[in-house]
Amino acid sequence: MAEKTLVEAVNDALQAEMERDGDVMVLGEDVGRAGGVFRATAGLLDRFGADRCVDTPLAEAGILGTAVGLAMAGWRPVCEMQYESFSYPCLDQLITHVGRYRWRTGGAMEFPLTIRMPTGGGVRAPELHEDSPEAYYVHTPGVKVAIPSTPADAKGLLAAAIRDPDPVVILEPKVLYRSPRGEVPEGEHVVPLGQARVAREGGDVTLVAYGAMVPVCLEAAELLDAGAEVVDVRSLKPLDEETILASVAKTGRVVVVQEAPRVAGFGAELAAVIAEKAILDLQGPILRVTGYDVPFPYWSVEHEYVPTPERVAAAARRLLAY
Amino acid sequence: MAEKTLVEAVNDALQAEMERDGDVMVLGEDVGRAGGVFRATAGLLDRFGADRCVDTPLAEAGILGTAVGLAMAGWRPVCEMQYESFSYPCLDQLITHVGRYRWRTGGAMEFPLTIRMPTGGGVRAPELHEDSPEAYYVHTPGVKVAIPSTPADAKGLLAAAIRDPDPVVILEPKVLYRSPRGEVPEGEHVVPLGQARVAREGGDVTLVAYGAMVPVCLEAAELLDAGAEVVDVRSLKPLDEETILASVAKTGRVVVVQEAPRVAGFGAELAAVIAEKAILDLQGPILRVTGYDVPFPYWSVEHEYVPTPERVAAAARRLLAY
Amino acid sequence: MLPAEPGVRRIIGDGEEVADGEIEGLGDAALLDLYRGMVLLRTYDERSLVYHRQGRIGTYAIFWGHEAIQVGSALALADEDWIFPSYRESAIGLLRGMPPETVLAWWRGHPAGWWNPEAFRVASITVPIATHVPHAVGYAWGARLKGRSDCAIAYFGDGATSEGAFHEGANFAAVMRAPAVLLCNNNQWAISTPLSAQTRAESLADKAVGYGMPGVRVDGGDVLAVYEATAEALARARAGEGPTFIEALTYRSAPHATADDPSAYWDEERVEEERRNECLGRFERYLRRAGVLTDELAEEARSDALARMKAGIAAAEALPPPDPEVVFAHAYVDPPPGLRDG
Amino acid sequence: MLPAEPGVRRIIGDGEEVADGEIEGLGDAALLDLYRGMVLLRTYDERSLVYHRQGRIGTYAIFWGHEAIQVGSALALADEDWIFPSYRESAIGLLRGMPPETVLAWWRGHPAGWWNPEAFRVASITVPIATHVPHAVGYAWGARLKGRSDCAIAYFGDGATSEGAFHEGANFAAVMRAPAVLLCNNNQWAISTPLSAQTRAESLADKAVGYGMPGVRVDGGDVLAVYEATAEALARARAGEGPTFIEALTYRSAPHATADDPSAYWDEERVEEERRNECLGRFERYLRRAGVLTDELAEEARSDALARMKAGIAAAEALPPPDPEVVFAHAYVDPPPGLRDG
Ligand SMILES: Cc1ncc(C[n+]2csc(CCOP(=O)(O)OP(=O)(O)O)c2C)c(N)n1
Ligand SMILES: Cc1ncc(C[n+]2csc(CCOP(=O)(O)OP(=O)(O)O)c2C)c(N)n1
Ligand SMILES: [Mg+2]
Ligand SMILES: [Mg+2]
Repeated sequence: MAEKTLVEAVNDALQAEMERDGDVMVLGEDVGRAGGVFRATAGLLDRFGADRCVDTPLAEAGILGTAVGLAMAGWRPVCEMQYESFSYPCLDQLITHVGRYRWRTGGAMEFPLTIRMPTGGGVRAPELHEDSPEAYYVHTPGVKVAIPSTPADAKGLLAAAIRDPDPVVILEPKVLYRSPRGEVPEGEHVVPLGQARVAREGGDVTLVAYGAMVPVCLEAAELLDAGAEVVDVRSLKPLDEETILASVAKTGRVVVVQEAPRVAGFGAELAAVIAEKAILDLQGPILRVTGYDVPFPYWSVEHEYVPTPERVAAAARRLLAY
Repeated sequence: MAEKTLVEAVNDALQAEMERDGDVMVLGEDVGRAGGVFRATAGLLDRFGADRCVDTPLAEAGILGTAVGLAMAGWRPVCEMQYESFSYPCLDQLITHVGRYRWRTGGAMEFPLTIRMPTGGGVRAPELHEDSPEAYYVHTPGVKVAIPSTPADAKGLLAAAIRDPDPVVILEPKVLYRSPRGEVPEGEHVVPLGQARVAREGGDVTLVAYGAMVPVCLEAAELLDAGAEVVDVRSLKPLDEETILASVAKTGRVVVVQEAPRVAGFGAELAAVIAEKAILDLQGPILRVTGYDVPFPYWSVEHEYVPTPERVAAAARRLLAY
Repeated sequence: MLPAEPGVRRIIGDGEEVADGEIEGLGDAALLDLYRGMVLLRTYDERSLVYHRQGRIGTYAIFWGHEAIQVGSALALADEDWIFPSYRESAIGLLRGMPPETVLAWWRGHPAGWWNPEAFRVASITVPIATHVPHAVGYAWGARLKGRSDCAIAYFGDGATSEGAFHEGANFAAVMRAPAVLLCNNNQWAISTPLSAQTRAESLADKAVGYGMPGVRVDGGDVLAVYEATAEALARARAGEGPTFIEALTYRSAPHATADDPSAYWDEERVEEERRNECLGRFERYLRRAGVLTDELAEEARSDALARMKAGIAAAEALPPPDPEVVFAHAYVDPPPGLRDG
Repeated sequence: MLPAEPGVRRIIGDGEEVADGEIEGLGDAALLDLYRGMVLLRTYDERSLVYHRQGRIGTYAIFWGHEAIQVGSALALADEDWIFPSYRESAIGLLRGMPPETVLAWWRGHPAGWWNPEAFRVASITVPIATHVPHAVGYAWGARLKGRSDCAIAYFGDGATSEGAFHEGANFAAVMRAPAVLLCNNNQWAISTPLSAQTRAESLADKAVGYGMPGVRVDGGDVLAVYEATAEALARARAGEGPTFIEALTYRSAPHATADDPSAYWDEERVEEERRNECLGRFERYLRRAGVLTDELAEEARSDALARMKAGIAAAEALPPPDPEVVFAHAYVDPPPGLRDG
């Protein structure tokens, strides 16, 4: 296996899936000649041609809206949103159509769309380049959501999304795009949706996270004297409740970590599932370490906003001392 | 006090606040000559003129986007979205600007916008006329959210929203628009944001809900032999945690009820807050009774989707027997 | 419109000053197909209204007076071309053999109203204004990329042209040279909002200029003018010349929908005038002047349509109450385990 | 552009075939103000790039070659008129007395980059493409409703015209007769996407037709043409005649931003040609031909600008690290209690 960056792994998946299935096409802003502003689509134009790697006009709702029609015409569109914050204009198409159209046809048609975008902060970028919008997506019926935290998962989850018969949103933590590198299987590699990953084993406290918060939790675990288990959710919908609940049953203590603003974020869903299904396992409150209910700050102070290993470890210690 | 319907109370608030403050203006689709498709804005055009009650072009993002500029020019815009599902096109303006612009000015400017819309199902309407989108709004920093369940609160919360210096989204349960009637104070009437209401007292189980789910919970309470306390959240952000936690401390059992699809809905936030701050008070799991992770169904089967008193009572009984 | 506005294409005369025109090569049989199609939709609309008053369906978007636009354009399509309707064209599938009970079921909120778009090449009814324009464009673009010759037509109103979704879809259509027809039903109202409050453009067809596509303005009460303009647009599309914007100018002389009371905002006299000039009557008079339509044929068309509608209503009445399980069906091919948690 | 395209308004000649024109009543002092403004922005841009290379600011959107558009339009405004910039016009506030360190701080992600729009009548920099067009329109509409005479100008690019937000804003502007100027910087690139992949319209000014507003096409490398067109648009706006769309045609002969490597997509020869014809040099040569600009005045303008920029950089360097508390500040006037929960 080769060592690759996360964004190289994304490119890998696109190359492999476009090779494998002639119906897969990529569309978005600057995905062609420029190969994407993060180079995620580099080489696709030359290899697969301008019909299957399309530089679109600057209109996100147009990208997703035409992708719905492209799917009806028999394509498997993979839409790139240049940054997560620029996916907001297509929330209307996502909520009103992408998540509903199959249902509206009584199950007669499939909409195997993939929407992929970079997500999250920590990259010292201007305003609206560092949001974490997963909650908007996961709350929307008819849409699946996954967020990788390693290069291998980035490749495998994207491949699974492209092959999935339902619409899937893939959020790629941009702070992890270029480092660290990780082993990535060559050729076709699929990580099925709906399977969480125990990223670190431990018996005393469970840290549940996804995307860029997984490495933060792994660091936090090293700061603790107690044994911390780190669960990488990977697939927010479908959600692997079993793996999460098994860990909570083992440790009795859980900290949910999310970079997005706290209120009604996906971390709340994780806490709610645990509070409903594992209440007797709990030896203390379910704590959340999250972004705050404010816009993602200007980058000179972003480290004061994004959850740190120290904040996660502090929450874990509170629980261990509970 | 006069008996009024909820939609009459909304109209009442608009009349009173426009009378009180010459900077308040109403804009939206069909709000003028037609007085709004639910008649919420009836009479405003004649009374306050076409400058302050504006029939806009058919463009929701244009309505909210120009409202941002109107606020910068010194107005207090009250935007009507004709149905909640037609507010999705303005999520981009809401997330990128309405919730951020004051912050972006370093606190130098205020954006006292109000966005009001009907919400929820139970009205036997065509597709996309019965959604419950509150989670999208409440997850967005910089935006406050309230949902009334009575005519008096509909008037008072809307008045509070219009007077509030921050952007506020008011979701009006359309199934309650025309019945039941309720006592509504004449003239100016303000219900401060951030205050929940104990709609029914009881010592054995707490039912936490908002909007159209409040009457559902009140009915459910009647079905129980035990004493059910019903907390009407009213203001989702700012959230009155005290009132909710006090009730949970008293009963030790809580059912959170929401009409919206379950996953990452606002009910999850309520459960997460309770699981973090009241874990020792709990005598059982935190149960949620919600819509399902599917599009709001065609109306011939909507009663199978919207939480019923029976479903809520069943959950409460599970808890009581726990 | 009466009189035909300058610059608005018109073929049907008024039997007085304005002479009747004709479409080359369009024979009597085709003319009668157009007539039967209009009678069928008119019958559907009028019967549905009664059916609604009987409380058998919910809110219903009346399309009385829009038949010329829908039939003239739909019959110009090839069988494999796709139709992307708004709620205003809810019954357009009848022109493709869809049974009336399917459409009635849709308005009743009954899952039998879910049809398979592929069975009729008619996409699902789109409720959010203009959001289906990009779908039609994407379909047409996708078909072109697949080397097929099928086109797509999107129906939307004057109000829809104010939406960003229309703009983005239209621009994509032009840029991708999508074989699509953007058919704007300009009935001069968006519920209570008049065209003058919707745009300052002199004509909606002017918007085509900004997309670099041809814009055509036709009399929407003239089924032949609509047919001809659509046929020309489709020929252009199949020749690889891309999309066309067609503004079909008419006037909404019925309420927006059953829930709407237009008396608050419209001018009764104007409405009466438009009613007298409604599109089916105009075409019927044209056909009689041309000696194509006889009383027998007219009667036959009406009774056939009525029979089909009666059968449709009977079938709608016979629909079993939906299985509650349908709530959980169809949202996902491969549903997440938590789907039923509630 | 060279040569000036037909239909593109141009005033500055080339000293050869194309003769110099002039703007009636625009005296030497005003001409020199335009020159100084361009020198100031050019100096800001070039110094910022160096400052970026020194790692003192983050990604920076270069506006080299866009000075004629920004200065020509901004100096045509009245003091009370509002400017709604995109990232491309990040330093336009300098023309309203904003200190350079404020803009430098913005690009450094430092809260000192938050300015008070009311202090300069310059709205905050808008990052999401085209989303500020409705803001400018709403501001102008609101000012008109309040009986004031101030106008608003929105700056956006060629790519922005593809967004729904541009469309909805432009339509509102026309319908509400908002005293707004929609100034499109058509530099023919949206990052790597050429104009030809953005639209099929023959000119972006054509889009104005669809909104029923005047559309003007000017040479964006000609500060006088931009000034004149903007002044005319503002006169119309103040006269109650509503908005104008101005397409300022230029060419982005620098990278989109510091993070961008255009070698992958652009044509070096074309870029070189455009560079040789860049707007400041063109205006400088014009002023010298007209005998308005002397070496002394040119030198003075350059050194003044440099001094101002040096001071700005010093001030930016002197900025204290931001107080972490700023994370919780300003989002709400009246924050919810849970604000700090995290
Ligand atoms: C995005 C969106 N906003 C608002 C509505 C509510 N609505 C339904 S029909 C209508 C008017 C549409 O007018 P027009 O586009 O002219 O079509 P017509 O009804 O006249 O055929 C409105 C505002 C909607 N369905 N979708
Ligand atoms: C809504 C949105 N989508 C995508 C982007 C990413 N982006 C930043 S600049 C740019 C190109 C803009 O091109 P244009 O409108 O021509 O302006 P220019 O940069 O040429 O001045 C893009 C796609 C964005 N900022 N906002
Ligand atoms: Mg209309
Ligand atoms: Mg550009």
